[in-house]
Amino acid sequence: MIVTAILAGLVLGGTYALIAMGLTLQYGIARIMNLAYGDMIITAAFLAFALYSGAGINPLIGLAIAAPAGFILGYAVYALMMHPLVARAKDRVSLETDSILATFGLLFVIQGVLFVIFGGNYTSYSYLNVPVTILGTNIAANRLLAFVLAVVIGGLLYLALTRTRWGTALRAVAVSPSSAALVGIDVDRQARFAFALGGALAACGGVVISMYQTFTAASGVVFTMKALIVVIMGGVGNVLGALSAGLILGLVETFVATYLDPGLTLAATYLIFLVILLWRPSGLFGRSAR
Amino acid sequence: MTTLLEISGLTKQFGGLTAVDGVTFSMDKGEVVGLLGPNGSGKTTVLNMVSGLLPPTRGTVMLNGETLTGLSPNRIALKGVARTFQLVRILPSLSVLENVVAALAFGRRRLWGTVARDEALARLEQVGLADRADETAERLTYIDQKRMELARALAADPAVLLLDEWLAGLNPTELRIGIDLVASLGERGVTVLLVEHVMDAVRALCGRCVVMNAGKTIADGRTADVLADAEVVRAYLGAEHA
Amino acid sequence: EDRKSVRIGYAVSKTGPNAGGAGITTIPNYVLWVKDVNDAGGLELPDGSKLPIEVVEYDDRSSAEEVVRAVERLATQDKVDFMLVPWGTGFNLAVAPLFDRFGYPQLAVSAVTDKAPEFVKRWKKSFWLLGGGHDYARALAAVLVEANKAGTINNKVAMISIADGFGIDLVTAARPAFKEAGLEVAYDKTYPIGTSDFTPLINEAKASGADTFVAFSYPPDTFALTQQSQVTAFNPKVLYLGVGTGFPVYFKNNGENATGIMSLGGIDPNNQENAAYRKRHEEVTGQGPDYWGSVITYASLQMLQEAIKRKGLDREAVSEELSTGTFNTVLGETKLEDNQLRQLWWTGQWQNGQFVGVAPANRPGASKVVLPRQPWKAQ
Amino acid sequence: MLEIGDLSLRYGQHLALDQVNLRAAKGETVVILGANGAGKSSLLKSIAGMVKPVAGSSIALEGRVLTGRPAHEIVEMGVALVPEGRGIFGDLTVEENLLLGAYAKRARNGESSRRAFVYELFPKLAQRRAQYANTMSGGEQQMVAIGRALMSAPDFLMLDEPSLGLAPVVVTELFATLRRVRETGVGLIIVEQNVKVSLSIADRGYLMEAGRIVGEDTAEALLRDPAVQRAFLGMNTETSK
Amino acid sequence: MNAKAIAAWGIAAAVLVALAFAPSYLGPYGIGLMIGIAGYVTLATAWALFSGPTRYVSLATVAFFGIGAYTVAVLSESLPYPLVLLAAAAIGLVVALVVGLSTLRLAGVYFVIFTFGLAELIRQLVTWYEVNVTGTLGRYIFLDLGPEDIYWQLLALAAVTLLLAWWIGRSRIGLALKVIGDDEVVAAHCGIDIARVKLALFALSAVIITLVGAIQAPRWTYVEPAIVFNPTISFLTLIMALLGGANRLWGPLLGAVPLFLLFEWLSANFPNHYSIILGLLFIAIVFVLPKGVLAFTEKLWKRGRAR
Ligand SMILES: Nc1ncnc2c1ncn2[C@@H]1O[C@H](COP(=O)(O)OP(=O)(O)OP(=O)(O)O)[C@@H](O)[C@H]1O
Ligand SMILES: Nc1ncnc2c1ncn2[C@@H]1O[C@H](COP(=O)(O)OP(=O)(O)OP(=O)(O)O)[C@@H](O)[C@H]1O
Ligand SMILES: [Mg+2]
Ligand SMILES: [Mg+2]
Repeated sequence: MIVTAILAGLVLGGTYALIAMGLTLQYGIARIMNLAYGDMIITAAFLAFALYSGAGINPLIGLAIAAPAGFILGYAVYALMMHPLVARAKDRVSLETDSILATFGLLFVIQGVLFVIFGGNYTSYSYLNVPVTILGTNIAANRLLAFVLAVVIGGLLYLALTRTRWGTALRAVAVSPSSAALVGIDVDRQARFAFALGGALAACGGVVISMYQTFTAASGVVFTMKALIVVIMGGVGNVLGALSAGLILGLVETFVATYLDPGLTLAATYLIFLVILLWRPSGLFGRSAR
Repeated sequence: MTTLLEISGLTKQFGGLTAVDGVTFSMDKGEVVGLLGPNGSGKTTVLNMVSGLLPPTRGTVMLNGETLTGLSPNRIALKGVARTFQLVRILPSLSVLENVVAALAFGRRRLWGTVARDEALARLEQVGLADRADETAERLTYIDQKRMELARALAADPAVLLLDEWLAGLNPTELRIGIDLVASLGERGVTVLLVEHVMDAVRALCGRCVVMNAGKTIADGRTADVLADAEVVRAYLGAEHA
Repeated sequence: EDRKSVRIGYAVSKTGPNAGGAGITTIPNYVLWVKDVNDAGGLELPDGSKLPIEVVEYDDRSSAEEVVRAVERLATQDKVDFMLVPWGTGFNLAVAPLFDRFGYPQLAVSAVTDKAPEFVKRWKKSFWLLGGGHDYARALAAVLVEANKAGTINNKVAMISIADGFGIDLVTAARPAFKEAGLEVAYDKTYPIGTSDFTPLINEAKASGADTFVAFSYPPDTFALTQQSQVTAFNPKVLYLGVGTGFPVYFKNNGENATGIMSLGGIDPNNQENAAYRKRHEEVTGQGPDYWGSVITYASLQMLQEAIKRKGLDREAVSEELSTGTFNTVLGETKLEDNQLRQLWWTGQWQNGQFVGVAPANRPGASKVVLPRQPWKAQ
Repeated sequence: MLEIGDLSLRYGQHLALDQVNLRAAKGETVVILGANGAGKSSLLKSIAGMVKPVAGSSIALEGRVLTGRPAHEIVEMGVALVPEGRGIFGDLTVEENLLLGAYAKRARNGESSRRAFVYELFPKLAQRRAQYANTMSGGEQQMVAIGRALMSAPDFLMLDEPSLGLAPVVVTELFATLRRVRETGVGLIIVEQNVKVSLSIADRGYLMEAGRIVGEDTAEALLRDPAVQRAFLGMNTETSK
Repeated sequence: MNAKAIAAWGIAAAVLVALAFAPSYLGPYGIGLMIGIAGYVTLATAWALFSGPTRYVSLATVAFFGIGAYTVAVLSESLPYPLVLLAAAAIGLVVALVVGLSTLRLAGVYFVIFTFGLAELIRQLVTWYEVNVTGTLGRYIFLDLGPEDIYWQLLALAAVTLLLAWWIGRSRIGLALKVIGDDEVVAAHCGIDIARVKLALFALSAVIITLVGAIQAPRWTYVEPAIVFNPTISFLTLIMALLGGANRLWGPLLGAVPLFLLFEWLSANFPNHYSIILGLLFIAIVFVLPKGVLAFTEKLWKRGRAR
């Protein structure tokens, strides 16, 4: 039982971590609080669905289409919408305010377009819904895929961000854009890239999730908030933090459902989130400086 | 003279690093004491513990026989400790005047309204910023921000004033004005603990100096004696300044 | 006065969390009905003349405040002749006082409530067409008792429910109903909206040894439960899932594996009117109707249409007629009892690609329950 | 050669720089003197591309135009700035700060020997490689800022009050080092209140007042100039004669 | 100077009276609109009371709003109405104090998401309690209150809130909040008891928000967590206040009124493309009015007078 609970929890947590990766890049590095993030996820989910049910394209190939598309979308959104805001922001707070307001608008636009194209209905299909047996427990292959992707992407990103000059430069942009320019970093390009990469990751998440989760054009907000919780709990801009926070939330949810009361799962995840923040006000891996 | 501020066994550890290690000294009322030491020797950390910004790992700070250790910064401020910061801390979105009024409104005197305004203007006058009272603080140059910070500290009507490299970055003309200002505070009975690397200022202002190195006190005594101390010269001044 | 049209207004959740429900049960039927009526020349009035329908529609964005204001707007600004209802129990209740105050009949469809008898007293022109939790629970209990007697299943039930109006209403009704029927509830848990992983619940239900698994769930959960039961090889002999089981997409996604799964609602597969309705629905709206609320929504509109034909645009008289008249709808002959529709399929089951009504078993057109359900087949 | 012609800068209504002309050659050390608010920092920031001068201003490096280029390109072209207030990456470690100092492509060659040089200059930094920069003491942060700028292998290094907050013994060492840096052919532009020390290593100096250049001369001449002595050297001209 | 102040107060009073008589010249739909506007003006102003100067962006609005609504739903049968409101305010106060105390250490986006999580936690706990303890989820409110009654109460609350905001803006505590918003270390060294000031204002703002929820609840007849703890309410409040300018007295009002009317106009005229148009307008507003509606109006006003 306990092994089952642990495995189920990790796999569920993998989904949470996967959807949070892109946001932690967009917010942690490009400094854009992207409220439309979840809607980017849902857009990719619809894309995968349309490819699969409309053209019979396997969602794994859909992944290869959606990720670059997400990158391009993220790139375009940054270049067209965010760049002017970044350029005029006199400090971090005003950029945050502006990006909240602007992406709040973007959220409605994306949602509206999805409603017009796909309607408000529940959308679901199933792909790779086959059991994989690990330690005697059956796990759905599609969920396992999400977990593996989260761990692989998280690990690679972590290494890239901490072990390479390029990654250090990305973090420098997050820490202090004005100083970053002084050492020769093209802040705008790096931020645009980080935002676009975040878009690509959102798209990956969306495609994988669409294989096993029902979604509607309105589900974006749910994903945004879940991702935000994971990002904040892990520490803004910290990929390993997002990964661990996602896994912790998954484990908590599964354990509470198994041993306590399924009715309290969400209460417990919010509670653990709040407790962790009270214990470490800047998240698990966050640095205490503001 | 009566002992006003008494620091004993003050220690601060950051993880494995002992930044301040059993520092003990005291100051009399109206005294201007220099706190010197190489970079990273723990001077700012001492000030931070006195003003309540950091809790000490060990040791106590007493003001007028009252223990300050363990109190929150606002309580300590109300007991009469004011300070400036090594990296200036301004209230960027407020006006220069409001920056000073902030210390009056919640400080020991709790002034408000026109009284506070007049008092704030007087303090700004003292540091030479009266004509910029209504500008937004963030538009001031770095040095002017430092002046404003001093005006704010003065507005609190402190018994003890902690100055962390307040004179750094002034040109000689300005420095002379600054020195006179600090000296006049001492004459008016304000006790000043001065952290400074500008030796001209230290010589001109401080009757006594405490020198730290690697968290420990290595010298405490009359300025001239301390600055001639071999270890102080080696660790801090260098041959040229001796 | 010389009218050119009849103004029909409605506010419904086109966007937001409720859009998923409204988008399948409510909106397509409104669209279909308006098209059907207007294609036939319009709404017929007692004098035989016909007036086309002019629609005034709003999106309540799944907000209670918004639906209230939209209904006020429909009644007092747009001055529509009749109003159709929003989707959802909560929203139907939120607008009930307004329908009452402005004198509009309210044919509440997508609202499951045991309090309907009270409501019809409080709001005389309100009609409740989808029954209450007790109806569904008792019918299910009867099916289970029957199967237990036949030795098909043991008398243990594992039951989960969503922590939302619908789930709670049903589960609070199911507990006494099952007890009364001599069934033992071996597992009984509630889960919050937004739960995406049901593995722990399925594992617990499996471990409880019950042959019957009942989930009073919403569509996303229904779909997820189906998928996850397959992965974990969870094969209860009776599988009863909540809203969403009767969606056409459910069969599309699960194919043969859907067979034997039970839920609320159903149809009489031999009712030709209904079959024709389903076909037309698919042609006009591009999607099939669900097997529970859709047809009732459409029937309620037909009742309104017929009442107008009999009584004209006088809302008072139309309400009276709805309450006392007998109507021919896609459900067959339909008559309200105490302003409520009681001829409903309380339990249905997927059989041969259709979701057919199995309870009440004695109602004409009922199909026979087939139990146990076949174990999952690899797809 | 770094040439600045008719450089003007506005902050809203306020004219912070007014037709400034200045030049500095490679291997030359130039000191800019001026009272508080004279515009010294603004001048360095304009050259570094951190603020945009008004049209008609010209900044050129070896004949190539710098005006209007973004800050990161200017670094790539060989002009580095240690800004007022340090501008280090607080949430990164000392080592990462230095790593980023060598971010510009021009700085990749010889990175490790330059790093060794910086660590030799400031042994404290070598000890504290892994410490987060914002937990360093004020003077230590200043060392990080200077070290980082040295890492970018500049042709011209601009320092805005580099001695601010450094202990006397470190200041002495710093200027000795700057002399060594200059000998490697780097041009230095220094804004300093510690006029005596800075003029002692400088070739030439400029005097600024209210956004204008009001004087220019060799370092020795400036050191002897009574007006300069009065204003910047803290000497009373009467007694010093 | 003084005459000007008297004139300003006079105008404010006249406007208030005119608004109080609105039910007599507006139809039921107009009243419905006015209820919505008064509700959001109060929410946004109350929100900005704390979040404006301190820059602690709170998403807990709906937690208090929902608590207010639920209290009414639970107690409306058993207590006289004024006492129900009082009870709601008291519960809101207690929760605000607990929340306030627990969030003292948090800053920036951590505070933002914490408050969001908190609102969700409260919603989950209410749901769990209702499901497992009382065994029902939805509750009915059959209070004999017409839309006019709700409107008058909200109008009064809005007036009181604005008055409070005005008073705080001129008082010592207003300055304390601004100082805290700029730099908490400096604030503490000025002698400000940060915890107390933050707590007091957070509680005040929360109590007002709770009352808005309590007053509005009877309008829906049926109350369930999904309806009254709808996070959209938090987001709209925040957006309105930010858009108007959360640091000015009239900012939230000037954000709430036009935005509310815009929502209304769009949903009345574009039921099928509401989202897209709204989103595009929103983006346009951010680009055209970088400093909020109020700053924009002020600029126009100044320009107008300069002529
Ligand atoms: N939060 C912290 N975490 C870790 N180390 C710290 C922290 N704060 C200070 N230190 C270290 O403690 C030592 C003392 O720092 P402090 O700021 O007191 O020095 P200082 O004497 O004021 O030096 P300076 O003259 O350069 O300002 C330094 O080595 C510094 O790196
Ligand atoms: N961001 C800004 N906005 C508005 N005015 C500014 C800004 N930065 C500087 N100023 C003004 O420009 C003038 C020149 O400032 P600058 O910082 O260049 O002077 P400085 O010579 O470096 O002085 P200091 O010795 O104080 O560092 C000052 O009057 C200052 O108030
Ligand atoms: Mg220091
Ligand atoms: Mg300067």
